[in-house]
Amino acid sequence: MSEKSAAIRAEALESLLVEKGLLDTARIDDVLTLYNERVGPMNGAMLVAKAWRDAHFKQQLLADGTAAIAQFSFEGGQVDKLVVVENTAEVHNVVVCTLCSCYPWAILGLPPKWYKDPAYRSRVVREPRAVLTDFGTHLPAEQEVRVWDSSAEVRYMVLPVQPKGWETLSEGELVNKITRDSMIGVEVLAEVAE
Amino acid sequence: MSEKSAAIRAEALESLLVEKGLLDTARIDDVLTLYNERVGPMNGAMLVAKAWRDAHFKQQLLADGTAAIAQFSFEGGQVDKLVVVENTAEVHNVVVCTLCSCYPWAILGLPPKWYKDPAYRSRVVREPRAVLTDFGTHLPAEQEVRVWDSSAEVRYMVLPVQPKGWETLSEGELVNKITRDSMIGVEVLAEVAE
Amino acid sequence: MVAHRASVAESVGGHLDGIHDLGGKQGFGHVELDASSKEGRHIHGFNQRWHAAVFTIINSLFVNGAAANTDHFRHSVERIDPINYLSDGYYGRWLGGAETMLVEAGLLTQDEVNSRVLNRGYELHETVAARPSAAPDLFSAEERNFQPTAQRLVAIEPRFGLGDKVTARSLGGAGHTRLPNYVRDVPGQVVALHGAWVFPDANAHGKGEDPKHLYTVRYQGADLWGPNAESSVVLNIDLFEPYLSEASLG
Amino acid sequence: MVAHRASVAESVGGHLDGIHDLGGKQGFGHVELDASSKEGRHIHGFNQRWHAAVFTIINSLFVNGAAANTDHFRHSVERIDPINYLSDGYYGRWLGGAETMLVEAGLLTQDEVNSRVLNRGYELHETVAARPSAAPDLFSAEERNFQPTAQRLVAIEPRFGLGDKVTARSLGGAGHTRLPNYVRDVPGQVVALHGAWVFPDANAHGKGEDPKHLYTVRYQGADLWGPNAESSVVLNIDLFEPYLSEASLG
Repeated sequence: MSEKSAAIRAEALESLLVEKGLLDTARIDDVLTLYNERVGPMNGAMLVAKAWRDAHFKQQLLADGTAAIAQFSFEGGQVDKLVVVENTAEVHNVVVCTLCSCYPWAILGLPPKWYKDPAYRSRVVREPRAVLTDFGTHLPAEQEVRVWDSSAEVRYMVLPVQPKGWETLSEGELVNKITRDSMIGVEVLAEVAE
Repeated sequence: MSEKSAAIRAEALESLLVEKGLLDTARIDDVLTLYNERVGPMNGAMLVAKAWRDAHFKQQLLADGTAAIAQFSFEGGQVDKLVVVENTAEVHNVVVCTLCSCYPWAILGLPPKWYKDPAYRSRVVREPRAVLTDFGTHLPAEQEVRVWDSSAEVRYMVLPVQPKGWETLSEGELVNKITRDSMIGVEVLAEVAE
Repeated sequence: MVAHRASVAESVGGHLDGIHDLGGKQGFGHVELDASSKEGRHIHGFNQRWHAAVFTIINSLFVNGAAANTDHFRHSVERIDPINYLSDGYYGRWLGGAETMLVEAGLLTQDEVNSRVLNRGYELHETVAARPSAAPDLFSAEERNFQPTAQRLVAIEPRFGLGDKVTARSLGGAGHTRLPNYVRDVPGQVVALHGAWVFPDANAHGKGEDPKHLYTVRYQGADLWGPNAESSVVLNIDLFEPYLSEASLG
Repeated sequence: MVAHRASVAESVGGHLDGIHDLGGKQGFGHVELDASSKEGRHIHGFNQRWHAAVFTIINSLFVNGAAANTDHFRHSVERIDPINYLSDGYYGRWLGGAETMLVEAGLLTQDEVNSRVLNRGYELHETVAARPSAAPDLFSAEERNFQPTAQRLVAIEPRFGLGDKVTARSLGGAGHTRLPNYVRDVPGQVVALHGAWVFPDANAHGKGEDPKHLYTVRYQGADLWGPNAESSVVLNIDLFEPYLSEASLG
């Protein structure tokens, strides 16, 4: 099915459901607004920034992610259980869902297209080091790679390593620098602030 | 790729190869003639008919199929080793190639389309009884089903059960009644001659 | 072809071993990055209005009763034709799943959908992902009350503990499961216990929530992919207790 | 798109676990019979002239040296894009494999093929199955001397005998193999010895014929497909000795 045909088919289904009173078009606008404005990787970035600046919060986030984020009332989809895994010099973590495209929506927003494509889903469990090079990410051979396949309702987020030179930035400044891909685990944040 | 595009692409390749002297168009006509006229299931049917009428040949065919068919100089592709498996009241055999579409060309000709399609290749190793019902073939629960997956260069042919009432037919008459599908093992020959 | 495809009997497959089970499969090429990865986190949200429409339609399924639960919905996506599954993209797959569920629940008929898409210029040669089953109604109206797939309290103690060696085996049959092929029959080790959760293999098929203990199981790359595996790679995956047995020795 | 696709590095996959490994996969629907099955044996031969053209082109590859051997050719078919593999049909897959081999052998360039198909009215939106690799030249000119993949005499005795219990395990890596996924890690029993044969896993990759003993191994349906398998089904498959080890107990 081409993109054009898929769009026609989606709109046809929408019109039928609206006519039958099974769907309210206004809800589509709500969904657009919600994910375009309020739900996105800035939420995860805020958690990371806070963890880097607040040792107690970091400890909470790693010990029980679900409890640690309860205070923020994130919208955008349930995260029944959040597990945050920490990158270190010894260990690099990367997240996937091989069976579908499970992803911590409330924390990171909508998943990128590549996260949902067969290339990433098939290959990152088998050759994570090679796949990361597709993202320009080259890991040292001695660093252990831990892949997390989100096969149940537990959702995973990566706590990236804070680059040298970022220690003096405020949480607000950090939120603008922490990328979505670093929280999925396919990117290592640049050591030099732009 | 649509059927039309595939035909264009095949003809484009053909024309390039002919121009470069890497292919002779006359060979395509030879291939058409060979498989349309001389190589086909009538060769396998001849073996089956002979086995039904000649107990010594049948014993040879089941003990060493390769040696038993050497006398016939079949054309149409190598059969390095032929194994003939016999259907009985207790055992029904069926042949597949899950990895590609290996098939005893010299004995049965070109494989049917369904033999090469994903539906048959994926499913007959897992649910042979159910798949055989797609062919209208219903096996008794007490009959063992033996599936042969042609994963190397050994090629398999099924020796079907001779239906009651066919005992008086000549080998020549039988050849016209023995179907290709019965020699792949997806069909049980009808007990009543038409 | 817009015409509804032949229905698929239960024996043809739920999709325990369907095309969606992509882990470890080869041949899908390199990851194709989009602008959101090239230009950082500032690009997010929907690229196309129809993506948001499909997203909203999916949400509506849990309200109007077409989808009984998330597992039921996921299973509808797994049942789309393999070629469409690979070609249609994420929102295209969701669209196929939505159409399947709406037709199976009797909220729309396939004829209605077909006429409407043709009216709107759908091209006849395009294949259709949705394949509603001939006998789909696993769920009664009462059962179509959406409950989030989630943790549940159970009285039964977990069978395995931290550090236990386990092997996952397929439960067989045809249907939804969250046990991918690539970890089956390979020894792993329990590294986390998550309590009991709704069991997708039951919940997707109207057999109730049947909560089961959930574990994170860790596998060594070389155990999964053989001697040529990348070095120093471990794979963590969340698996339900019924998939697991004590790892056999050796 | 007619433009040649991105080349696929070796690490992206040969196709040990490619889309072609269809045994036991679910979701492909019912078998669609054609006239030759409905009307008996009298229909045979080629339906289309272009099928015969592709068939002849394939034969020519072994003469002009583009294909070194059958295993090398089979591997070229396994490397076509998964969507094309499922969509293009048998002769379409062969066509993709032929194009890959001709380009990789340097007998044609991708540009030549692209211009020619466009001249002949090929539609731009059609995907292309062939994906010649960037570094394909595993075979020297001398090695591209076609030898049928076949039985060879070897001095080494077979490791297993009739009745032995064996388990097949993946050799890992990326490349051609004749060990399908569905029998891996499941215990079976040797029921026939076939002598030594050219080993496809080596021969496809320019590593010589390396003949290995070949066995027919028998599996019980329930061992392969679990407790819900069809009753009284056995599966026989021909497996090369390097795949096999003594079955572990239990």
